[in-house]
Amino acid sequence: MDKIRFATVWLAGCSGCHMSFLDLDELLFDLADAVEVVYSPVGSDIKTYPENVDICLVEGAVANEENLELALKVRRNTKFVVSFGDCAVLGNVPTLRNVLHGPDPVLRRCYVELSDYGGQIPNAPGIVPKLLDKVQPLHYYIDVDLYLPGCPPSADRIRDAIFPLLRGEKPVMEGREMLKFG
Amino acid sequence: MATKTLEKPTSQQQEKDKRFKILDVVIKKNHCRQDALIEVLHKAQSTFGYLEDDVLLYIARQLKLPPSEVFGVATFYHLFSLKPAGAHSCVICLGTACYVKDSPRLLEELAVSFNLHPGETTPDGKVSLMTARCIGACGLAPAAIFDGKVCGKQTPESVRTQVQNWLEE
Amino acid sequence: MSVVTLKIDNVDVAIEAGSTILQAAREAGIKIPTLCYLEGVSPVGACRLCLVEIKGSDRLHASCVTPVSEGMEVFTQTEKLKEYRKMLVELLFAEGNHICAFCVSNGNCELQDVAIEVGMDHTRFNYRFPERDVDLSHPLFGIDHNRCILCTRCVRVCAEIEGAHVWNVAFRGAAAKIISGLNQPWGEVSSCTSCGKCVEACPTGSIFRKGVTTAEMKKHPDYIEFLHTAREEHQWTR
Amino acid sequence: MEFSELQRIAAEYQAQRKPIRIRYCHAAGCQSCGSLAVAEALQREVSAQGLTEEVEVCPVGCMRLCGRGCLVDIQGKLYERVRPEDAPSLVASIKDDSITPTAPAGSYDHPFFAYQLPIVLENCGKINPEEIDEYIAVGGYQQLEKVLHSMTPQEVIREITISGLRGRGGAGYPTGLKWSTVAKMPKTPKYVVCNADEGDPGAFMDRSVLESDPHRVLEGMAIAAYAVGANQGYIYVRAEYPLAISRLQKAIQQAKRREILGSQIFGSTFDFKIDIRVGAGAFVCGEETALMASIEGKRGNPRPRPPYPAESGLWGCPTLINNVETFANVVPIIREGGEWFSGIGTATSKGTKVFALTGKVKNTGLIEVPMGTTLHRIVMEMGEGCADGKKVKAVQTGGPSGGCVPVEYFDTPVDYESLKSLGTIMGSGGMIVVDEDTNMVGLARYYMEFCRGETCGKCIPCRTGTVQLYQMLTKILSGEATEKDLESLRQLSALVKETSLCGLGQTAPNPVLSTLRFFEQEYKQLLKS
Repeated sequence: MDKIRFATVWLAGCSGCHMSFLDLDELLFDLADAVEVVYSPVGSDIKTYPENVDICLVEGAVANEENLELALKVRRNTKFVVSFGDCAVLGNVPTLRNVLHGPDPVLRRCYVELSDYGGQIPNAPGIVPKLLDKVQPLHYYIDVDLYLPGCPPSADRIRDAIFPLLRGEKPVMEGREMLKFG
Repeated sequence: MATKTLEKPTSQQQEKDKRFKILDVVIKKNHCRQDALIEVLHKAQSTFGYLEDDVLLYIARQLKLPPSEVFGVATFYHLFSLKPAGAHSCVICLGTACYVKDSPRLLEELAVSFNLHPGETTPDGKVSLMTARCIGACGLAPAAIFDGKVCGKQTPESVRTQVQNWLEE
Repeated sequence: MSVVTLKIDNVDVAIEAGSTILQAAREAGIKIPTLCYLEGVSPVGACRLCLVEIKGSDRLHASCVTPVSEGMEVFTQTEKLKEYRKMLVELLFAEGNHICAFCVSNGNCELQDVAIEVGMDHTRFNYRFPERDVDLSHPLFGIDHNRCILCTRCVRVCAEIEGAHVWNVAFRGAAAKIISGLNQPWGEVSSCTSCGKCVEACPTGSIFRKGVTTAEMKKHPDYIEFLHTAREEHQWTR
Repeated sequence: MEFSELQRIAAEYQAQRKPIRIRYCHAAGCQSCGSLAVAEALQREVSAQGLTEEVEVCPVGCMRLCGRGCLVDIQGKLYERVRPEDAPSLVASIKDDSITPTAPAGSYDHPFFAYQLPIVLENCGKINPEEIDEYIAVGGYQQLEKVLHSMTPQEVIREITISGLRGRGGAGYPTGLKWSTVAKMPKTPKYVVCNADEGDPGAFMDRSVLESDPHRVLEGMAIAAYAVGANQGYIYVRAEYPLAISRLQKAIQQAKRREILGSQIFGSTFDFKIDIRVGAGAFVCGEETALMASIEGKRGNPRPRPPYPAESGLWGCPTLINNVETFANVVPIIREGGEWFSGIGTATSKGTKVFALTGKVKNTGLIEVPMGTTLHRIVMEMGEGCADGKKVKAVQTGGPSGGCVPVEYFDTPVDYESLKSLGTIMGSGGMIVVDEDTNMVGLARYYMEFCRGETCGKCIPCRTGTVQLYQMLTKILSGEATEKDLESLRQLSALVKETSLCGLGQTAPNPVLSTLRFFEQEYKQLLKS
């Protein structure tokens, strides 16, 4: 049998969910036995999101055009998308900028007002992706098959969510252990 | 959040300001009853033009109500305003009959011509624009109220002309 | 005192006449989620989480304000109720700016608990991202309106138990907001006794004690119940 | 004050009248068309033509065909769209048949009037609402006198019960049952409240009644107070109706002066006082528990029921709340008997109903028809369809709490049950006609925008649900929505309807559900493929 084509994606998040993923520790060996990691900031060097992915964990909210493009691609190329962690599920910390009304005040605050001297807003075309008007959770833009909340989700929670998936079962997302936000 | 003064208005201030006396009349007429709060706020609104903090505080003291309650009630009802209004008022009715007869276009016209939106007053303080849920003049839709006078069958042009005339006063 | 008997989720319950369905359910060990309800202050029936179905009625009833009656058959966990409760919690999350990750009450929050209880894993509704402020003018406490769910427990506890009337709801609808005094900074409201009851009453991390950081704010809403009972029964120890 | 006194006032008043009367409407609608200037011109002309001895110009209440104001009636001839410059020819035509007045002539034979059965509006457009003696001259306050001297409270309630009268505010609760519940409450004091917070956009029946015949409402309230044992009444009027407020104030003053309100009315032991409470712009205050909170000077937040106002209302006391039109029906029921009233209308809905017919309809105005009249008769015959040759698409009843009835269902008789079966409600009586150009999704969003702005914010589903529903409808209108959004719209509508605390939230999704039911195609056409 072919191995499950497995990916993880990192959008607007702190990478904490990926760190927690790595906390699976020795279970990573079991995972490695079951899957082929085809795309992941922590498990693969491939730079473009491939086709025919079976399962993808998406960390982070959608904050800029690059995030959005990748999210749409993930959906197109993936059978089962997991919204991975509070930023993907709820928007969480990245959405704090939304109350500032659009990207311009955010960039000004960040790069001009808070700079020690000579602040300027980075604008190199093709390098700095354009910020979207509002940061949104992943499911605002694409259909999501499973929500895995937590900031970050604990390694145990990740285990209890993804190992059933590998067996082709839907994990039971119930109770404090599996659902608590934060 | 603006800091607010909490001193009781001194007797001198009150003497200066006869308007507090007008308020006192209504309060006395209602025997300082707390259920008269809305009546008193109506009077305050018409006497002072809007409900300033010191007015609200004065009412709270006279009716022996917590300031939080007075503020809560004053901000619940559309007709009470915490901000001063313009010299002239234009109210566009957005009742259903007016709506199906295109009253939103009247608002669009004012937004385009004068950059005036509901709830706003022109920078020169001359005209305030408000909307009403329904003024009951549905037979004459779309309707507007110019300085208290109900005018039926309005068009974007007629509304613009009226506001223009006020601005040129 | 007369007693009525009723069935809640097919369990027979006997309780004093005049009690509410919620009281009866709690006595029978049946859990109905609540947010605006707080033992010790008057119920307002506003959060709608405690809605139940009653046999013979085509409406849903808020169990915190509906009195029991003889022979009543109550259902607290039908599929419809479960779905509605979940949607209500989702609506709350979409309404404010609830970011558990760095909230003082993370892990000790009734909103978070209710979300778990109803099985909410995300919200289907669009976030509103309202612009709300934080008031830190009080020397001991703070209020973060981003986390407020307008349950009015602070308003009621301050008015009904402390008698200080610091809080009220101002404005209306989507703009409704908890205010202190004349919409002043909390620290400037002279009637505040700094008793801290609102802090204990607040179900979320909206009202908190200064100096606590993420997940450190423990709340004791049962303290309000204790105060209320103590007054009624002259039993001043817990 | 005694009965003979009433008769004396009536007789004296009649004796003073001049033989020829020019009646002009001075209710709010015609006033805003300049009816006061018309009246002045008419008066001037009467003097100029030397007719002051025999002709008088009389201000009267609403003459119903509001869309064609100013309305003037000269000896049973109706004139429409009268302007001050029409006065000379109008006055001259009184004496000289050969003169044709310049104002367009209307006709009472027109279906708009012919199908009406004025019971509530029997005095509207006939008497001067600012003059109590005119009301007395048409038999006013005789029923109150009769009730106080020859009927027990139980007999009054029985008569109302027999009549089958149901609440005209919208929900249609049996009035007799409500009265008898309040009457049986042991606790005192009791209160009678008249709900005149007519907030539905597009409805102005109550305003017209208050502006045209305020004493009838006062008399109805006094009879109700006697029946339930109350001594204090409140009329809660919305501030948007200044003319209605001033006429009510005047009416109460006059009634007090005539000792019809106050202590020991008509020499009986019954005392009754009425105070006016003016709203301040809050639609939700039409909901009875919110209305009571507002009368008590509080935020207009509804509270859960039970307890119902009949048991625990104003200040925790038993309170009878009825709407203006309900109270206005009391006098004719007492006068003619409950049996008479129950002979009008349908099996479950008795009497007549006043509707405000507006929107894209040729004849806009106020109509009073027997319950069971079909929508076709109302909209197509009385209203004559759309003015500009457009096709009528539907009629919206019940305002933001109601729904629309498409033209295919116009053979529906208008009564509480039939409208309910079509997913709408009778409501207070607003009927807004929409034509083929009206976008029904846009109309649904209009109502949601209304509810979003009017929700008090107390309960979660109404406070947050209306905002979300509004956003969903906006998304659909912008062409960005998918089938999934339509499903969410349905789900959320069901939630708000079933879980909201008060009537505002419980009915807020109705316009959405109703347009989804009859005009789903319009929603589907807007979806992204």
